[in-house]
Amino acid sequence: MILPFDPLIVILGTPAAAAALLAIIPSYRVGAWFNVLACLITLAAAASLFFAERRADDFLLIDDLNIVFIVLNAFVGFTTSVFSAGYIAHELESGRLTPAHLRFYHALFQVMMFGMNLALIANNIGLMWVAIELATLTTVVMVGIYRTHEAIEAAWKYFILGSVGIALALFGTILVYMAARPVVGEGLDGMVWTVLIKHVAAFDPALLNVAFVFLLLGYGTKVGLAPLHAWLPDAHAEGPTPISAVLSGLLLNVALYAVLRFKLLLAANTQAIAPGPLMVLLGLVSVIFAAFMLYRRRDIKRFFAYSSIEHMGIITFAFGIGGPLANFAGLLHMTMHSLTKSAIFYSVGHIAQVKGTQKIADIRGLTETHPVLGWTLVLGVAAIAGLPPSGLFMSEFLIITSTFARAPLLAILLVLGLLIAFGALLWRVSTVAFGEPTGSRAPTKALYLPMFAHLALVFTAGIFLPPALVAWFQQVAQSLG
Amino acid sequence: MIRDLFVQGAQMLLVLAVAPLVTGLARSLKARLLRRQGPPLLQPYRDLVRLLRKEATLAHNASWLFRATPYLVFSATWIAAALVPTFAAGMIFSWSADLIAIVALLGGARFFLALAGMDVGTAFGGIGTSREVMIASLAEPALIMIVFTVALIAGSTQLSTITTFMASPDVGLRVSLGLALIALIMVALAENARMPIDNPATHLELTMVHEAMVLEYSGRHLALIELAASLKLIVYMSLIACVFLPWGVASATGDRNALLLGAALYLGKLVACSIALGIFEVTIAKLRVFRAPDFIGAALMLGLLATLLRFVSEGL
Amino acid sequence: MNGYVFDTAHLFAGGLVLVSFMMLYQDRLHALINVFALHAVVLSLSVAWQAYTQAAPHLYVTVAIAVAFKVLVIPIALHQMIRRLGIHREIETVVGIGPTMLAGMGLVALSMMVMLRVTPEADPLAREDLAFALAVILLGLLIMVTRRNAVSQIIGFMSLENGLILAATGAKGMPLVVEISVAFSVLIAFIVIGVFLFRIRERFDTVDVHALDRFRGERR
Amino acid sequence: MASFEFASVMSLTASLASIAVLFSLCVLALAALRLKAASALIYLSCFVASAALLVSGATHLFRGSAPEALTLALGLPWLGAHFRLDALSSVFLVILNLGSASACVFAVGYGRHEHARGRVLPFFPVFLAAMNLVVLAADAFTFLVSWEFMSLSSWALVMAHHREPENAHAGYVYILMASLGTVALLLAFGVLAGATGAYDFASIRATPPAPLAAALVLALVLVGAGSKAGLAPLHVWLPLAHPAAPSHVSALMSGVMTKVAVYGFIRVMFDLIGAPQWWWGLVVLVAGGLTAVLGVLFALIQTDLKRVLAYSTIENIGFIFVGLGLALAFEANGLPAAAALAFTAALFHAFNHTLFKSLLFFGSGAVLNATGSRDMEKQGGLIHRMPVTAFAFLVGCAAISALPPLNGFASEWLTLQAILWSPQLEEWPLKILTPGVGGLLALSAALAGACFVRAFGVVFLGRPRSREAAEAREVDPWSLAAMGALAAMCLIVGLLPGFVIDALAPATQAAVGAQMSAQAEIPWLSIVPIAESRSSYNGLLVFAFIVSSMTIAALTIHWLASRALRRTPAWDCGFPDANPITQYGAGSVAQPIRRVFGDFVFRAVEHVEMPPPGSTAPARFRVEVRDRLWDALYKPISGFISYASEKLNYLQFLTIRSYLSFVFASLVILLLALALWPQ
Repeated sequence: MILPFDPLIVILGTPAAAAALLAIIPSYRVGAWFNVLACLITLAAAASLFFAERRADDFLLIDDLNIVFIVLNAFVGFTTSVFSAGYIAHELESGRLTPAHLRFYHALFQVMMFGMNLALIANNIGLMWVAIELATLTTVVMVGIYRTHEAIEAAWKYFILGSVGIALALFGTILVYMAARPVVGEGLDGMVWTVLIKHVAAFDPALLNVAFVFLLLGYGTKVGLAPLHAWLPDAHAEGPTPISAVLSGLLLNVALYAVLRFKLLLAANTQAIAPGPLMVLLGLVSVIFAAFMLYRRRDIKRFFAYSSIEHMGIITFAFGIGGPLANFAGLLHMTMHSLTKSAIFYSVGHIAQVKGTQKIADIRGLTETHPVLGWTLVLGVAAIAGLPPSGLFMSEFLIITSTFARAPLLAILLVLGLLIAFGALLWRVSTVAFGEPTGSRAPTKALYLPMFAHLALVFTAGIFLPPALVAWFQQVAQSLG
Repeated sequence: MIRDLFVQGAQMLLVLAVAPLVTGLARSLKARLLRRQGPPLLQPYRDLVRLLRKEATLAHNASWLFRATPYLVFSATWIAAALVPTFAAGMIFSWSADLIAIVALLGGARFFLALAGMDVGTAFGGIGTSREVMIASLAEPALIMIVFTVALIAGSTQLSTITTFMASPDVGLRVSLGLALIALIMVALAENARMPIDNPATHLELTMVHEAMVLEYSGRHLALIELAASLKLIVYMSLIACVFLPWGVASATGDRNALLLGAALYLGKLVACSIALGIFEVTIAKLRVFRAPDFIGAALMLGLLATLLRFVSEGL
Repeated sequence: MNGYVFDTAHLFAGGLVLVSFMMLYQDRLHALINVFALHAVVLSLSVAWQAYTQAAPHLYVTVAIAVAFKVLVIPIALHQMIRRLGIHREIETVVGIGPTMLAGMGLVALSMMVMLRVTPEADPLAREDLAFALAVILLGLLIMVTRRNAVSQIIGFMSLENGLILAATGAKGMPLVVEISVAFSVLIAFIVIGVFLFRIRERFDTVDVHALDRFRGERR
Repeated sequence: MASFEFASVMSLTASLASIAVLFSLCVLALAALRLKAASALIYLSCFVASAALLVSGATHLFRGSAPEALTLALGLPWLGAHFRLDALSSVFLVILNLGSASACVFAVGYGRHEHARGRVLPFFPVFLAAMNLVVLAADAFTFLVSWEFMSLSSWALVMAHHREPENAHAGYVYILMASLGTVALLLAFGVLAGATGAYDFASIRATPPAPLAAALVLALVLVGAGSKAGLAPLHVWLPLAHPAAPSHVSALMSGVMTKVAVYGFIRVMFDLIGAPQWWWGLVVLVAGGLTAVLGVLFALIQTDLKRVLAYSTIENIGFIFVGLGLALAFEANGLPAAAALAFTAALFHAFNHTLFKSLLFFGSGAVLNATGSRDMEKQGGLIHRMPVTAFAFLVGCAAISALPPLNGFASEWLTLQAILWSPQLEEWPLKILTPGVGGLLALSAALAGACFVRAFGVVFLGRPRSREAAEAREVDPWSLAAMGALAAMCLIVGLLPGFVIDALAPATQAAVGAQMSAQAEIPWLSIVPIAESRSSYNGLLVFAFIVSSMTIAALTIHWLASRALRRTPAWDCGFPDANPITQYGAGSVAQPIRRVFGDFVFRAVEHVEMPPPGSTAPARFRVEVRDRLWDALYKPISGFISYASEKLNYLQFLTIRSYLSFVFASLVILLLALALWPQ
């Protein structure tokens, strides 16, 4: 089908133009809704990608793999913008932000969306790198936007660790180019992914190996894999909640996408080391480490940030194991985690606003004082803990069963990590959502639609996945090897 | 058919009639051995009649359960007694309950008696009940283990079959049977509130078990309970007799002479058992309540050992 | 001709590693900044040599950027900042200078081991250049993790970037996009660091990252 | 043609439709929460759905239809959701829905007093639906989803009264153990399905695992199904969670959900995994025997009535597992008739346990409603105030204590008969351990009697120990109807066990490849497992004998002797008018048994604080009981987790430099690995 417009241009152009416009719109209300509108347009364009032809040129690329990410990105971006519109009004009232800040915030939001979309669409590994850095840097600023001690410290930590990650990833990128140069020749071709994947079998394996180590660690820092995770919990905890939602739901995915692309590259060269075991190792370490870290958390957003580390570990593990089942499960898990975790952050954002605290110990009996928020949180946590009928159960089912048949020990380690994390999640949710209520009982002006939409999707997916989606995921899973 | 029913009825009446006598026999023998004159042999009958005639008194808050229990206990015990072969095996209803069911029937009687002990809400009833259930909880499994041993030897849990098998020559002397016999005697003593465990004659508050449980009963209710206690004693004696001394037990379908001979031998066995009981009781001291589990526990272990031996080797 | 080209390139790359080592054993902030400026100078020379030998005039832009920012602007700014903040005391190191130097040697050996496994048929210039670049990067990281002072950490980071540029320029024919992005990232890095330093000074009295660490969200 | 096809899956379709109705009731409950009649409406609708499920299960069972199968386009996309109704499923469908239907009726009355309706009504139908789905599921994914759904909805129900810290703790332990179980089952299915992911039961059945893998499956299934059923040492959650839920839910959890777990075990071990090995039976047997004794011992010393019942559930589960273990052992030894006997005994006991445990939990719910407490030490004398409840509860107590002629005896009798077959087993370990297990069973049966004497005696008999108990009122007709119906069923099943055994025959045939001979044709409705000369039992006759001899005795005495009666104060050896507190209470009745087993099982320590002579301070007596298993197994785990998380937690408070050094270290390590990698 031929579309009357080029969706890629819309996907990239809308955020860029919106960022410029938002920087000059003075009214934060108009800004907020304009932000929503821009995200909606991006989402519509992203959805139209289903019908667009697959294509690749020197800079941009559309294939099955990245459509998954783009649509997810646009969708969560959109719901977050809706959530953010309600959220920031409250922040303004409570005086944590000023209208000037908000203008800045909205513009940056779109810059970040632009960066992430560009990273996903880029066919050029250099361009992808630039785009990811752009997205990272904007989130650094957003994390520090409250200008409290903690926020600045979190942003600083994020910035320093992120920059080192940037540097490592760049070195990896250079190495890939070096490996490609003798085969595909000098110039632009050496950085075009579609060209690289075609010729990668002839590349020098040793160079590719080193490159992958750097890329894995560089982008892995962004994914939040332990032990490179240190920025992640604080950045989630101290920034505005919409940003936490986007960080967990999207930015981590984008970084993971980059890792996946290079994994594909490496897997296609038979002499290079297998990338799988490295990813499995990092994934397992993340899962188990995050599981233990969950127990001593006192801040509810930091708590869920560690849960994101755990899930990124699971996804990395799944892709590391590979094979059609595990890859399918990894894709599914990633999608479901994005939806669920952002829904949780929406709910946590409202909870923190209404209770005036992020301390877990100060929030109790939520299902009593705020039934909708409380139960949404319970459902969200149940989903993220992998209880059915959430889609995460399906993906964990597939990961565990398929791994257990091939590498029992790995599966048992993974299961142990999952169980330990499960214990922490359920423990916390039972203190937060149940028990003798504390704190404010004031009604919230929360906009529930985004969370409901996310949770509805997640819970439907656990029971019924549309065959078209499945076929497409399977195809992608197949291509991931 | 009619004859079968008659034989069965005869057994039911026989046990009912003999039961107080056995109690009385043991009691007077004990007294004689202790150089006391003791009560006359027929004293239990007199007691029963007297009690039956008397007005029954009931505590204010006794419930219907308290009143129903004597009848239930009596009839359950009586049915058990009717189903154990006494002078003849293979009675018409013998297949309606096997040995396990008989044990369970006795357990049922105890269950309700123990409940009755708690019904009025006095401390003594509670003492009796709590001790009774403790003893029973060990004695009953011991009994089941004995049942296992016997059943494995005879290839059946049906008492009539067992009796017939035991009387046949291919049984021989077996270690497991010996163990089972000792265990059965120990259990019988415990279950019937006999000497090392309980003193049937005591009314010293803190040592009673059975008596404390039935402390609140009077009149006809007490009579039924006493009668049931005697019946229970006879059940155990019959059990020992038909399993370990099966000689002379007639077939229910056999001729009259065989039946009469069986009855006479049965009475003889009962007398022998009562004498043995009397002698045993005067030669032994009562155990403290919390030593009782050791005694019954030993019975349980013996029973288990007997079963184990059977499992391991057909010959033992 | 070729041997001469190689040797000169090696000289510069090796020089960069040497200057990195010099940075490792500095114990005064001012001196450290000066050595960093030297680092940038060597880098500029190296890049210029590459521009010349590869006949790639666009690399001169990189040279210019390096000279302008890393040799002049940043060191001067840092000197001023130190003076204004009054923190010219000694650099606090985590481990002694000696062990750090030893570790540095190890890292250089490691980068050689890793890079020399690359098949020699590949561009030998690139191969050895990469080994040196990797060494510079690792040494930069080492500076970052062994210094407690924020300014020296920033310098460590920038020396790391120098290593990146060395690698990028050594890669013959690498598209311009990379150089620009490198310069771009350094620019952004500096701006944001500046903003942060500004804010940090606004709220804390020192730029010692250690002081920042006192305000963690979850102090027990 | 289409109608014929429909007829061939009629029961299954009807069941699935009823389950769908149950799910939609959840939504209805949410919508109708504010209506006053919501509770009655929902429970009655649930009753109708359960009854429909019961009927479809029974229809399938009694018609002896061929297995019905359906696949819906749900669940795992390339697999679909497989459902299958065969003999085993239909047996469990009947068991489940008998319990659920009665629970619904009970809840119509009981639910009126519920103050947290919003936390019970929406989850109740889901819970019912999930349990039924487990039984019908025919692929690993659907099975596990339903299984976990069952856990989740029952967890929500346990958390209904979340304000009590105990309940929150109970819910937490419960959901943890439930997930452990699910994960174990998940791994088990992982082994069974193999790397290709053949998750439907038909393919699993077609490719039995290798011996070693099968052993792994056994271990995993024991953990998975055992943790849900309450097999020791995985039982720890059960006595916490079952009492915490509202009573009709407790009845479901104890009476019904544990049966779903048993079903899970049977489905895998008797159907999916292929021919058994002899030692599987041994493992299951020993686990069952130990569970039975442990459960009842703990039941004996509890003072919370519902907790007594929960521990007693553990005991009964032990009984069931002994039967299953025997069945496995017999099957492996090529003794199909014996296997059929043992298997039937296990199923029969599962069925019976549903009846009487539901009844008992209803009774405890009635007591809770009437006196506002589950503490046995606050009850007493309720037989006067709540005669009907008391009678029904008494029937339940007698049934669970295996007194003839009630149903509990029939199934325990069958189990003991099965044990008597075991000398025929070949293997020495089985020969040596089976009689020991038999002894354990006998011990636990006897202790169960003691336990329920105590439970009934303390709660219903004696004098009231609190004002609330003295003023208790009989509960509503709905609750009474539910209890009455179950009590009647306990009796009827006990009198006519042959019909139940015959009904179980198709399932037995499917599971162990043999069945017990038809019992309904035996004269006088006796049950004869093997041959009449070997053993037989006739509940009907025993009942008739007891009733008639009771009548004869009563009539004779009243006619010939005295019938006069006088009410007087209690004699009590002459102590006048003692305070109700002097009665034996829950703690004191258990004291002798606690002393006997105290050291070994409970590590019971009695603390007596006796004030000095002359002091008027009260003497205090306190018993401290510890669960050795908890101390030995769970304490170290939670200790390790808290230790490890405490140590790892330091990583949250490091400087940026330290975090950077992690990155640096990872980089160096990976590069080193690359450098040393053999080329």
